[in-house]
Amino acid sequence: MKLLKLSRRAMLAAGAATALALSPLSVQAQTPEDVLIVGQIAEPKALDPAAVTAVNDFRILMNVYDGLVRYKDGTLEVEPSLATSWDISEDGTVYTFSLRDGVTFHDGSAFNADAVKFNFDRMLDENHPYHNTGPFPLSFFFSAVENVEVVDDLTVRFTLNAPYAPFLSNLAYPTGLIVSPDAVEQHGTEFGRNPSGTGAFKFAEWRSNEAVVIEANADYWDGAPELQAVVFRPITDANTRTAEMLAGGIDLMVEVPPVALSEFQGETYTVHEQAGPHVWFLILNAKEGPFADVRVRQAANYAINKEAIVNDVLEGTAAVAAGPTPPAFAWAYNESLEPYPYDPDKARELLAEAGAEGAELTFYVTEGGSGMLDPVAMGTAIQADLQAVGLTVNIETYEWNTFLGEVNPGLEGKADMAEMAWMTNDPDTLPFLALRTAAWPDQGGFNSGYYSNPKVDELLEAARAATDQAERARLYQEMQVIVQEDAPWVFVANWKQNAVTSDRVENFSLQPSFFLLLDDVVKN
Amino acid sequence: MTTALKLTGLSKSFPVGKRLFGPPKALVRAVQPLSLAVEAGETLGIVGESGCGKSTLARMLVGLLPPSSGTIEINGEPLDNADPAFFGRKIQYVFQDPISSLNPRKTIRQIMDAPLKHLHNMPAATRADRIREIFSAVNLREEFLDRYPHEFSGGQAQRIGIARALAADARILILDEPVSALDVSVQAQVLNLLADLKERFGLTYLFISHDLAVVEAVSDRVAVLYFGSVVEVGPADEVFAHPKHPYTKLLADSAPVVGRPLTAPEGRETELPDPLNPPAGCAFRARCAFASDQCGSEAPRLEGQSDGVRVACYHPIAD
Amino acid sequence: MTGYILKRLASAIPVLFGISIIVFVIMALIPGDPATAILGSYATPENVEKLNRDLGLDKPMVQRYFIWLGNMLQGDFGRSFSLNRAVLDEVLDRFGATLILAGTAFVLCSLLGIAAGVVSAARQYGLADKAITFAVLLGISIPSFFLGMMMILIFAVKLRWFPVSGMWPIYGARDLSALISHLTLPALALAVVATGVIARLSRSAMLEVLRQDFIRTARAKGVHERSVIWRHALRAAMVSIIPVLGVQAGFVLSGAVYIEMVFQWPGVGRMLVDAILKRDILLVQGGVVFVAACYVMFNIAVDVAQSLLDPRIKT
Amino acid sequence: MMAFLKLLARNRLALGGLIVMGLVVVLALITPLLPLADPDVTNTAQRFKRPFSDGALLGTDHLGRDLLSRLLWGTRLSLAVGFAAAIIAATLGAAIGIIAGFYGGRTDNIIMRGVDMLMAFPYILLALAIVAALGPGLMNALIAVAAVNIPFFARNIRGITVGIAHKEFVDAARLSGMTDTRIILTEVLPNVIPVIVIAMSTTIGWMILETAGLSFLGLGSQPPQADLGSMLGEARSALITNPHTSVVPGAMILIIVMAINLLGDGVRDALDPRLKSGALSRPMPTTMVKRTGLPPEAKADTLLALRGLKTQFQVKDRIYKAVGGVDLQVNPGECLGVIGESGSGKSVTALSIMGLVASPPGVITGGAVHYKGEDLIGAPYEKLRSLRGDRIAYIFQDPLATLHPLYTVGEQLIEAVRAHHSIDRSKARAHAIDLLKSVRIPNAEVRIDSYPHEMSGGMRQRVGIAMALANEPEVIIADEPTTALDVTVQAQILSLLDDLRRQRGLAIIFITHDFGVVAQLCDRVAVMYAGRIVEEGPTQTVLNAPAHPYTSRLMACVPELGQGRRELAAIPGLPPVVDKLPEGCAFADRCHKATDACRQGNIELVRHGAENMVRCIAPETPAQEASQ
Repeated sequence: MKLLKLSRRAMLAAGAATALALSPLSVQAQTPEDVLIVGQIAEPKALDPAAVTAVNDFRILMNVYDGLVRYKDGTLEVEPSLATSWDISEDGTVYTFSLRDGVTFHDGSAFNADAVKFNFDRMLDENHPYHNTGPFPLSFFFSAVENVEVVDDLTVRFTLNAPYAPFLSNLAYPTGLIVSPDAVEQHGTEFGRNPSGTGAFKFAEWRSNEAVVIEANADYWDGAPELQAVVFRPITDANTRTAEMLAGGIDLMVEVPPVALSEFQGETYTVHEQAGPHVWFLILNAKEGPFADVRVRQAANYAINKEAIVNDVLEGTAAVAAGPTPPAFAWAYNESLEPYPYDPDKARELLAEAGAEGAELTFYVTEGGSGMLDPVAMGTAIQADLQAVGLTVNIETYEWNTFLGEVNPGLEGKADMAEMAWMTNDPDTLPFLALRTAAWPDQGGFNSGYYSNPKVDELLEAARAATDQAERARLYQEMQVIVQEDAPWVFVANWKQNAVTSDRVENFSLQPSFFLLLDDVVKN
Repeated sequence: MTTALKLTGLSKSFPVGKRLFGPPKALVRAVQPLSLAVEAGETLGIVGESGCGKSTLARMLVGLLPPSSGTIEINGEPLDNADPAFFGRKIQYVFQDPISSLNPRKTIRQIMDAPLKHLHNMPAATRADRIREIFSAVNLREEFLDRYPHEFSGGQAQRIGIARALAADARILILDEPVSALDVSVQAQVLNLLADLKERFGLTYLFISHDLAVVEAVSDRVAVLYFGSVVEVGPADEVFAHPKHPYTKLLADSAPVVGRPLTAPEGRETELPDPLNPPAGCAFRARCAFASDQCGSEAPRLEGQSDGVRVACYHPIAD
Repeated sequence: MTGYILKRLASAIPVLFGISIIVFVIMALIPGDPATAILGSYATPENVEKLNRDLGLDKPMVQRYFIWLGNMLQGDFGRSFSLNRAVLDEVLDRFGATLILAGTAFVLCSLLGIAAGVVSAARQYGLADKAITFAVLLGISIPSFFLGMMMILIFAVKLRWFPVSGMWPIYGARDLSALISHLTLPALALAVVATGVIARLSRSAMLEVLRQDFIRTARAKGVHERSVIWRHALRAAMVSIIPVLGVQAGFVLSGAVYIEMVFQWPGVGRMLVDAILKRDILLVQGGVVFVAACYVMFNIAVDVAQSLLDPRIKT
Repeated sequence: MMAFLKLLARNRLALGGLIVMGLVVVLALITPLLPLADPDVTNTAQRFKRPFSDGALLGTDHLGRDLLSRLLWGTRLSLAVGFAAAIIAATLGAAIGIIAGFYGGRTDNIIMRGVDMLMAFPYILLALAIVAALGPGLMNALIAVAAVNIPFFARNIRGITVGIAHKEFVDAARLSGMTDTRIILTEVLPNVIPVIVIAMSTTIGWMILETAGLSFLGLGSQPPQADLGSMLGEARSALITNPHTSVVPGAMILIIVMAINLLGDGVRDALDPRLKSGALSRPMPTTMVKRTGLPPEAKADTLLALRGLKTQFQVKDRIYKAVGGVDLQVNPGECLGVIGESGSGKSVTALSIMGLVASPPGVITGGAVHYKGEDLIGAPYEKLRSLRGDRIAYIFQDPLATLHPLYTVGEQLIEAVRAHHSIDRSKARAHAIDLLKSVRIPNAEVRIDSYPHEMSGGMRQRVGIAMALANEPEVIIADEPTTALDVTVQAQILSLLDDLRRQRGLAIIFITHDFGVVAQLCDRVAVMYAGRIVEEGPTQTVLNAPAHPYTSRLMACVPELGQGRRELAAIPGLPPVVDKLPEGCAFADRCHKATDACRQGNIELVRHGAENMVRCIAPETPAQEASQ
């Protein structure tokens, strides 16, 4: 009896609550002034720059931390940041940095040479007391560093074990961002949730799966930011992210799904676009199966209608890729390279020559992943194109991490082709890790398709040791020609990263590095 | 005369409050250790009210329930509990609810086939003959064989149940309230059929009922069950004419009879004893007008009286 | 009653133990390993192997299980690598959100479902019955994620009555009205299917009960029909409805996974899906054991409620 | 089978479901034959074409593939997966459930604990984990969906099996020498299959939804293969810009699942034996009344009088004339016995008085019930309600079933009082205790808080009587109140009723099948056969000199104690079924003295002797004039 009475009352209450909630009074308030709300694609893993790998996390980190150097606005060239200047020894193995004076971390501790040494030792020295705050998956960026010395309070010296041209560029990468040693000592493994840097914004709050809030650092050495605060909201579902943007719940949205771009054509929104150092390609198994024959690999490059993929599937959010190096590395890119044209007849011809008509291929596709654009749709479109020239393609889709677990150890015995995308900060990284003979999976590299060309190996080694940028550029450009001809991959697309801002946001621009730099952004 | 069925110290307890491991919390004695013998060719009536343990007893006799203690002998041979086929050929059971004892999804023929096939491994042709034979014995038309149980009235269904018991070719039949679900105008049809069959096939019956008049009409001897124990056993006419146990007397006086004035035969507030918490001594003590201190100390044993009646009472009613 | 509750709690122990084994074994069977996931695109087989060793994943399964179990019994659920956080902290953070969402949906579907079922049964074959039956059918036939997507499109994007996603406003007061406005759409989307199931069940349970003799007795006593339906019949019907509520609670909890994804609700269901996909083994194991334990406790509560309602159940 | 389809077709919604489902299945089957575009050919230039555009009836998807074609191929796949998953889950789940339910004990315990464990997981996580372990793919999604549903089937089927395993026919099979395996296969399984089919038909829709859910998460079919879930998943990112790509598969899922559910409901209803008899409808608060012609006039001076009462059960196209024109009357302090065998219509007569015959299917089609001259048939509900339990009270047969199991007897007694008198609870409680005392329940102050199941049958029936007495009624209608009781208890109850009647001047209508009871309790008796009264008169006269052959022969059948072992009398044949009553005397076929005249026309109930009435053209005893 009691139960019934109770439930009747509860029902009334619930009804009233529902009625209240349903009344259109609760129209959403606009987002507050001077607080920029950013729709992110995922929850950050941690706010420890040494521990993360995802662009998503970098977007926050770049605003909280500074590195010794940074990319010049709108380019991928380095300029001073926490280091005001540097010297490189003749042989390219000793780098000496002069540090900026008077910079403090958000926690109040001072930035100095000791802090720099702490940062790199933490990552590189297995015996460092805070090495256990890792793992540090990208520490190999600095694997050339032999040791870090404190010369004086504001001078620090890096000694490399061999000349390593990408070193400065790597320092500008988030992995090279400088964290507060005090904060690491204080929080230990929890540092990733209690970050402290020297950047334009201070970490304020992290509400699990709701928001990461950073607030303006009034004492920023490069001038206090315009915004009071930035809120990063993880919204994994692209559709929900779009809906939030349309409903006014966020001010800035990155990685707009191509199909949704048309929604943001009006006055109220600004669509930003920026080509970056990204290449989307198909790894072809050059060790066995039909793709062992270079003609079949070239045929695949001819058969796939990249124009259609880039313009239709990706709605123009990418450009057709010509070779292994993205054009964003302007100085290293070979302008004379022309992409493989869409020529199914040529493809059929080549297949006939190679006797590979009707071959059956296994194609690894991922469901999504960092920089993978729209991998299922693209994979399906590619499958259809290859089908059209007489290749039977069976798709197997995998979740991203599983996918990496399948692809990185090599395709041998499993698949003929796999999707892959890389975003790098230096023209060296991708070819060095994924095209050299010494980078076959069994030797710890990412050359999952077993491509091997001694000439390419030689060019890459030489480029890495060269300290002169013009010389490096020449070597890379030569490499690109050879690789394009050898077609170890199908070169598909270079992503033009996009973002949408509402009309209240000003002074926002995307960077070729794909980082999100918000210190100059204004919100009205 | 030979003893067709002999029970020695047969009892059954049910656990109450089962646990996943370990012994149960308590045991309920549904049937106290009891010993009975049924002679070949006789009908032993077992009378008792609900909860007296008569159905539990019956189910033990046909092997549907394993006894907690005691033995069952048929024609001098102890029964092996393990093999239902062996059991089934010796002793059969007629259920109280004729409809629910027939599988609603089988034809009567399939139901009749089962004992012939599984107990006697009879080939199909012989089975058909045998079924025809049995059906004519129970006055059922052969066309019924291909119908389903729900198409029959209670009386017809009970005949089918009897026919199935006969098919097993057992000499002993346990009849568990075979007519209590039937209307009075039909019950006689079934009872008379049972009498015929007994005559024809030389069967031995154990006839269980709560209805004294019915038991009297069919039994040679009768056993009265109260709270899991036999309180009185003896020739039917003797037991009903001169009940010795006060409970038997109460039963006999309670049945409404045309012409007898309506009186409450006992105090109106009595209740049956609680099986979970059985009283010490005679279970009937609380309802009994003759109860003495002796009745409260120890349960009386079944003891023989002059006229072949045995009764478990310290103060049997004298004639 | 206390004894009964203790007994039921004790009987939950082997169930929880079994659950921990099942989840451990399934996670062990899932291909792909945390090391690959931690190292991201730059995972080389060599690094993977080293990291697995560091994480203690090279030990035999049985040993790993007992280490994990032992730690868990001491309250240490391990550390999630994908979130770089203690599993228990994260689970507790997230579970509250799921509880609010699933709890509201559960209350909603129980009340609406039972009320609809009772009305439907009381007006059997009437207009109300037909309308409810149809609505209920529609409800149980629509994929909840699809419904959620449509709701966002209509009520949040087009009409702007409700926020699109999240549980709290990003800035501004985190008060009840803010919660209600964030909660309404996801809770409704989540409740729809279960409401349908409960309504159907309540209807048939009521029809079953209404044919019972004691209903005739109540009518013969001259009890008002309203009281016959809502007091006599519903109470008796609750005996068969309550266990279904228990099962439906599980479905609501499961359905919350989709709804949390669509509405970006910071709940534990979405966390677990992400964790499974990321092979964040400790997070999955800890989270699932926690959720399952809560569900088992909830079911014990259901049993207790049942025993309070039905005096025939031996306690 | 035909009957099944007919039943199914009777349910219009189910028929609709069947037709839609049939269309969908046919479409799915003939999909390969239809002139459709290749579902996998992409044409990215033609992407997101709206429905009804040239060459693409339902438009195209994000890769320019024809949506109609993908929809049909996808439906084909989704249906196949849903069915397959349902069949796998049902088969394995049923097997587990049957084994657990049949063997019981520890086997059951262990299996069900395992099932509990699986059910404690949020199923979607379990499914996800299984797919994650097996790898994505529609086949694996199917396995996962089937696997997570096994526990639900197992639990459901176990419950049913436990019920069946304790049925007598299983015992009978065991006595027929069958082994356990054979019993499971031939006795249990056939009875469980309808339940499995029902469970399956209601879960296929659910399975399709779940598989769609997994596909939606990208764990289902592999591209380019279309199934409905993956179509929805792929279309999700374009929901806002191109909603049609989501709506098309979403609507298809909705249509299919709805049709399946409608059909499933229909199948369930058609397979449910209770529905076949039309019994699964709720009884209304009062019996339906469809009287033709004018109701008979009231007799002024009687307390309660039935005049030509006719009650029927209308089940589908059959009409069971349960009560075929009954006249009865009772006055204060009088006890009228109504005797008859099962199916004679005596209970229906009793229930018709206050409109308590379950309706549907019961309908009162004629006659009148006059209470103090006022006709109760067709009276407004509120009028009937105010009399029920207040002026005219009932006592029913099985006191366990007729008392509410979840309320204490006190609450039920108090309610009986408070339904008619607004007195406060404490007074009502005191009154209830008095009532319990008046029916001689020992320790009433404590017993009042007992639940019915805590009492013995006799005690419960006393509560039933107390409840009937609660408002000091004028008439008590007792419908076989002692039939379910032991003889010793019956004797107590009867004497109690007799005392109450004498003390309070109650009028009692006592329904029974036991002559002994009538003889001891009743002043007058009416004998019913096939829905009509065949003889009525003072108890002594009727019992001593029964005039109707049925009465005399029935009495002869009753065994009486003290006559020793003997052959009992029986009446050959069976009572007629009341939907096919013969013309003339309904007893004629079983009567030893029936003549042709007995089988013609309507035989009236006529005066026989001074106080008796008989419906026979050749009564057993000559009519004797009452000696004044």
